[in-house]
Amino acid sequence: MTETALLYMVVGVVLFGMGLFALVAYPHLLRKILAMNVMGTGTFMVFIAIAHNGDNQPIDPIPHALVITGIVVAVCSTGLALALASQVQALTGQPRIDGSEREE
Amino acid sequence: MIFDTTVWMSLVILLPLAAAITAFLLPRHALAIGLTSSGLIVLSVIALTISLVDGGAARDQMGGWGAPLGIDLVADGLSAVMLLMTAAVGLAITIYAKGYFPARDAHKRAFFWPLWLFLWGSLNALFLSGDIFNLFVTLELLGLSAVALTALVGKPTAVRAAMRYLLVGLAGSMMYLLGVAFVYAGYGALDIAQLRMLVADGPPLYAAATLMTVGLMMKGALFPLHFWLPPAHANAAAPVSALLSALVVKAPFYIMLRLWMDVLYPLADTAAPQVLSALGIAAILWGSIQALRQPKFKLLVAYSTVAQLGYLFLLIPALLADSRPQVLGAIVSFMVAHAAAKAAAFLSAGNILHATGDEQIASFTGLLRTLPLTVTTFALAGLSLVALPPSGGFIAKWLLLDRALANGDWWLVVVIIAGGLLAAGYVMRVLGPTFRERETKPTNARAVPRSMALSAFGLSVLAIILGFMGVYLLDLLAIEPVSMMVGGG
Amino acid sequence: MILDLLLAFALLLIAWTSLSSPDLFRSVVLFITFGLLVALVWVRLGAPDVAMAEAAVGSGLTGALLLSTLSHMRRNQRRYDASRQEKNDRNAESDDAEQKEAEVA
Amino acid sequence: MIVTPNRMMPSRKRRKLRDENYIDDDVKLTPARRVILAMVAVLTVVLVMAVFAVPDDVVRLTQLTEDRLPESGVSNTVTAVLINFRGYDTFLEVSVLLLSIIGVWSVARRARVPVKVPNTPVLRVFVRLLMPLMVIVAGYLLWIGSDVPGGAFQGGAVLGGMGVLWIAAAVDDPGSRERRLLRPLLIVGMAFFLGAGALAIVVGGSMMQYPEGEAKTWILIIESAATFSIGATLVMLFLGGQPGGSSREDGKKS
Repeated sequence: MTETALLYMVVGVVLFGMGLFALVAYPHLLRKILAMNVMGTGTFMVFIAIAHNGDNQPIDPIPHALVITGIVVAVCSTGLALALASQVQALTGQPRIDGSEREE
Repeated sequence: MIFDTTVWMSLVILLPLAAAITAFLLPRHALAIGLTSSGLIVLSVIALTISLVDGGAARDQMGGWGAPLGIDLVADGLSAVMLLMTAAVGLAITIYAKGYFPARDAHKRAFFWPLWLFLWGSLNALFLSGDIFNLFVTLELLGLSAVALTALVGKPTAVRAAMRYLLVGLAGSMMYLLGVAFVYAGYGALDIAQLRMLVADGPPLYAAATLMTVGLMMKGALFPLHFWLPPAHANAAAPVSALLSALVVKAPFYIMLRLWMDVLYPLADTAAPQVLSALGIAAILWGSIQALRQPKFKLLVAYSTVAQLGYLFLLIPALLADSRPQVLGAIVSFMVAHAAAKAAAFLSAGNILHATGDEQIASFTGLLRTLPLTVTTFALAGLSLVALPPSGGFIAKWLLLDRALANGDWWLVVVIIAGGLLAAGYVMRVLGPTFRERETKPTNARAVPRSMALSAFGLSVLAIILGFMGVYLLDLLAIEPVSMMVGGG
Repeated sequence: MILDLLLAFALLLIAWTSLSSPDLFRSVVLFITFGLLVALVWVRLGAPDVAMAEAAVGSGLTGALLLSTLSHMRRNQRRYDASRQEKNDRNAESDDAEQKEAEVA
Repeated sequence: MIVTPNRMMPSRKRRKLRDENYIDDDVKLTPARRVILAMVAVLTVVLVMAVFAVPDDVVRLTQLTEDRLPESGVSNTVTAVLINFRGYDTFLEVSVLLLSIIGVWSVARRARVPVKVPNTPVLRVFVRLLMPLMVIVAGYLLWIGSDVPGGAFQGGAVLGGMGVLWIAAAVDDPGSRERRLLRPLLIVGMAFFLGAGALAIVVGGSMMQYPEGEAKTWILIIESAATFSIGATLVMLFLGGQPGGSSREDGKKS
């Protein structure tokens, strides 16, 4: 591991932690969806840092391909999550789901 | 040879996905496409099983590259059992859905079929995948289709439950994916069979084990991360509840089994397997007690799922310690028995709801007279859930007890028996009133379409017949994965 | 290395501010900025393919999605609150009417 | 500069700001959240320690991909991995794209973004001029993707951006004819991928195995189809619902 790779792996892990915290702790759905994306970016950063063998060294392309796949999957999940979130808000008037379940 | 095992493996994945595309393209013909394709899928799963029995386990190299560069599909006894389980329950749900989504509700009918076929395809792809990153992609396919199906009812409670399900599921997938990153960082491979040779005890493996196990626990609803399951499973449409409870939650557990057996096994001596087993005990007790307290039928069945999932984890320490074939046989038998019984239970709940529009257990008085076939369906499913002989649940619990006794884990014996008694309690809570005569005039019940009544009944009969098929199941499971070409292990 | 450290610090700061800002519009704008910085990291780590995907899809499209949902939710919220208000008013009126009836009786 | 509401402001002004900027001030660190923070912090520290323990001598796949690159039909290693070595992953990923649209349409019957908005002549002309250019850029990105950074996803994203602009400027209101084309456009990427996968089996290989020497042609065909679908999918995700879908809300009648 080069120093650069280590640095970005640590940043990736910390971003993952931040996202996880916000996802669990904050109730607003939009914020939760943001948090999920930050978690994803952190994970991707760990992958890309693994592939880095030092400046001007040949890189391992496998993690790069995995991350591109991951980014597209994340956008799809975000799209569905946002559609659901606005539906939740339209139906219950609340942009959050932590309140008591109301029968309607 | 054009029809060898690998062709069937590909077909089992490609067929449902192709059908899903077609059903989306031609929404008016979605029903016909769904019915035809599910018949074909079931046939190809059977064909795959036969060719596995004849020719042994198989590996299929996607694109012809082979791991580590490419992705390999792996079919062995365990995958075959999972595929068969999915096919049996899937066929019943398909027939049930034909009656459940009436033609006048064009929106639901048009979207149920492509989503359900996507879900079926992703389950098949998941059970055949041999690559930990590919498993992530199949998990995402599975999760998104399951969430969309949950929300399909459109009621506020269902949409909220779907939202929560999606968020928990995505958090779980992200944890799993970071675990994959640690595995790749530490051992440089993604193929499970190759990782088996490469892994070593060390911090990257600990990190990966924590992340992947917790992530899959979230998706698989192991206590205390089960909180999203009851609202999602209870508020979805009946066929969706059935497939969520019977099949979808089994997928993350299956991945966990594979990972702990082949990748995380150096950690078998740590406390982790014991913790999983303890959480299993907690799940059984908590889920059963909650099921006893629910006023609504579908919530009761959903909490029963929380409890029954606990049984799967009880013997994880034994699975990793030794005597793997027997323990695996016990766990997988339980999984299959639960799938049939739980799907039948949810479908019978759907029938009652369809007929009377009321799922309060308190109002089930005299239901045996109005809906004899549906009540019988639930009774047979309940027989298997309580594990009375002769039923699939009985054989499965017998195997679990046998293994627990063989290892001298007396506390597991106590938990398994207590869990059975509690299950008897909540099953009788539902059945009891149905036998009583109603004092007032029976309410007008709508007729249940024949496809719904018979498919549910068929599943409950399967839940019983499984009690006589234990031997075949264990034989099938004995088809071991082919050894890898990578140097000695 | 100094540049890397600066970039890393900026990433963490922006991510945290974005996640915990009370103003959701600001959160989203910061998230888009975050995405662009991340694309810079991908270039720095020798992953131009990923950088392009990130800038276009990860940051760009996700940002557009978030912004459009944000404005939609804001509009919805106002509409919902208004109808709630109306309903409450009507309920209050009918309560009054019932009370009067009771008094008359 | 965005002003956030604070206690110093009069309440009416605070409410106004809340309405305009969509404030959610439920972000304080309550005791429960401190507990969550502590737990997540412990996990993060453990993971950081694991990062530092990653061994240096792990064999990566750098060399292997280099060695087999000539057989893949393209010369950009990342594209080779995406579309050939791990093409099966990409097939499933294109499936996720289609699935997300089916999911969004099943959840939201109506597009979140109204397709018609007031447009100005300047914007209209601008978009009309820009569109052909963006199509060319998308095609170019797709074409060069086999040798240098770029490819189907990047090209598709450009097409998607174009679509979003088109809708924002309301150059043309998509009529029913265009709507009929929408579903075929969305599925064509996955359908071609699936067809190629199946065809490879018929020809005698395993799934996704392109016949020797023809890999480049196959890849180009699949990628072109995928580019269109990706572009259409991204636009549909932006719309957040089925264009022209019925406006009836769910759950009102059964």
